[in-house]
Amino acid sequence: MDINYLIEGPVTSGIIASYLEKMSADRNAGGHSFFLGQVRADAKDGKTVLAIEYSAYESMVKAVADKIIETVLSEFEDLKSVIIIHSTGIVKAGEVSLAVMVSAGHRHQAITACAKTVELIKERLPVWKKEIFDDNSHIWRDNQ
Amino acid sequence: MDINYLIEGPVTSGIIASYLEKMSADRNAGGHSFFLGQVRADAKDGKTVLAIEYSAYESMVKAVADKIIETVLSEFEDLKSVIIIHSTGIVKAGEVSLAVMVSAGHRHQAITACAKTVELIKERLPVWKKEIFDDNSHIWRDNQ
Amino acid sequence: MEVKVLFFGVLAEVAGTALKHYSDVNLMSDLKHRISDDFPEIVHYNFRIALNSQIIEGEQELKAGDEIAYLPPFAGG
Amino acid sequence: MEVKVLFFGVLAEVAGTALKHYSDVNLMSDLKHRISDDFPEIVHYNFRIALNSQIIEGEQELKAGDEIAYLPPFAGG
Repeated sequence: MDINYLIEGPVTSGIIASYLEKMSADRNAGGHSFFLGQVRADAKDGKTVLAIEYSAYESMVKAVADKIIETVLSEFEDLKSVIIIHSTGIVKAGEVSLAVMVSAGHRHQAITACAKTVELIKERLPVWKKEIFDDNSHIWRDNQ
Repeated sequence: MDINYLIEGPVTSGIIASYLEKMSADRNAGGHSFFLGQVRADAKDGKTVLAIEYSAYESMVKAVADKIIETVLSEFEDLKSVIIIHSTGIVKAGEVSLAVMVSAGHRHQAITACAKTVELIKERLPVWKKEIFDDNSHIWRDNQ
Repeated sequence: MEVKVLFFGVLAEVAGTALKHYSDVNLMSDLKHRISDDFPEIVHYNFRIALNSQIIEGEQELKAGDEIAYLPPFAGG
Repeated sequence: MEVKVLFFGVLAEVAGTALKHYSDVNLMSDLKHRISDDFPEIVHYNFRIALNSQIIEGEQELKAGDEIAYLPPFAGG
């Protein structure tokens, strides 16, 4: 199961576990750093976020994510793998919508490269989110 | 299934997935940062690491890990949970021996607190490792 | 000749469509005027424009089959 | 009165045991001398000492049932 950056619906714990097994298969990897972004049941003005609906510009996501991975691999020479998975469609509060999974020979590069990848995704990945509230209203949110 | 810091044998992908589900159940969590330390098949002097045998001073591990979690929770006010699991006994190359899993409302604290917890573990947790090579020899290694 | 214009995020809502084709347009500046005429609300929003998946600024010549995208601020993660 | 001494990591290998009991010892300094006499190799190793799971330095009075641990440099993770 290889996900080419985008997946319809949440990134489940089963998907994470399956990627961890793949990454562990590299016996020269000494550490994996994962960031998993989750939809929060934020309360605002007396209403609560039930879910986020994500939309993406798919061809551009592929180009941008390829470039992010290339950037990170060239900055950190100890990396073994960099995985990016982002949801499209509905992801409910309490579900994961973004997984960044990085393996390296040693922990510092795994941790730093994972954090950097997350920041580049927030800044550059052409994805949009619509927060859906429990009164059926919605708000488009951005990362600024 | 609650692991009180130490587990006999590797930290499997199933254990990680099960903790992720627990942590996701907090619908005010917005990000999870995981660090997973894995046994590397390092080659040295013509021989290769097959496995590490970990031993721990169990009562002190509990006291130290309690204190590490208390320290991190007091430094980062946005944290929802901090999980530490370390293996004892044999963990083969390609298997995970340490899991640090941190949830927070927002990504920066999850990532920074996870990295800090890993450093405190390396510095303070009373655990020892014996690298076992493919010629049956072994070396005691430390974190200095 | 015809180009394809995609609207994403809140701009798809504002335009009332995610996709519209425009014919007989050779310059990005002309296309932007036609889009602003069709969807006057759009000018009140913050956006960037991509041409064939690459963000561009300023004037561009267009050719048949080009894909132009109106991109609100990103919100991944 | 008796205390319990634990040896961890490489020190268990050096001592040839992970556990040894000592009787009639009231001060940490006396206990350390007896351990060094029993396991002379140990002095060549780098270690810290814990009393009842707390790392200590310098002199300490001991009481029955105390648990002393010889700890090589940590290697978790």
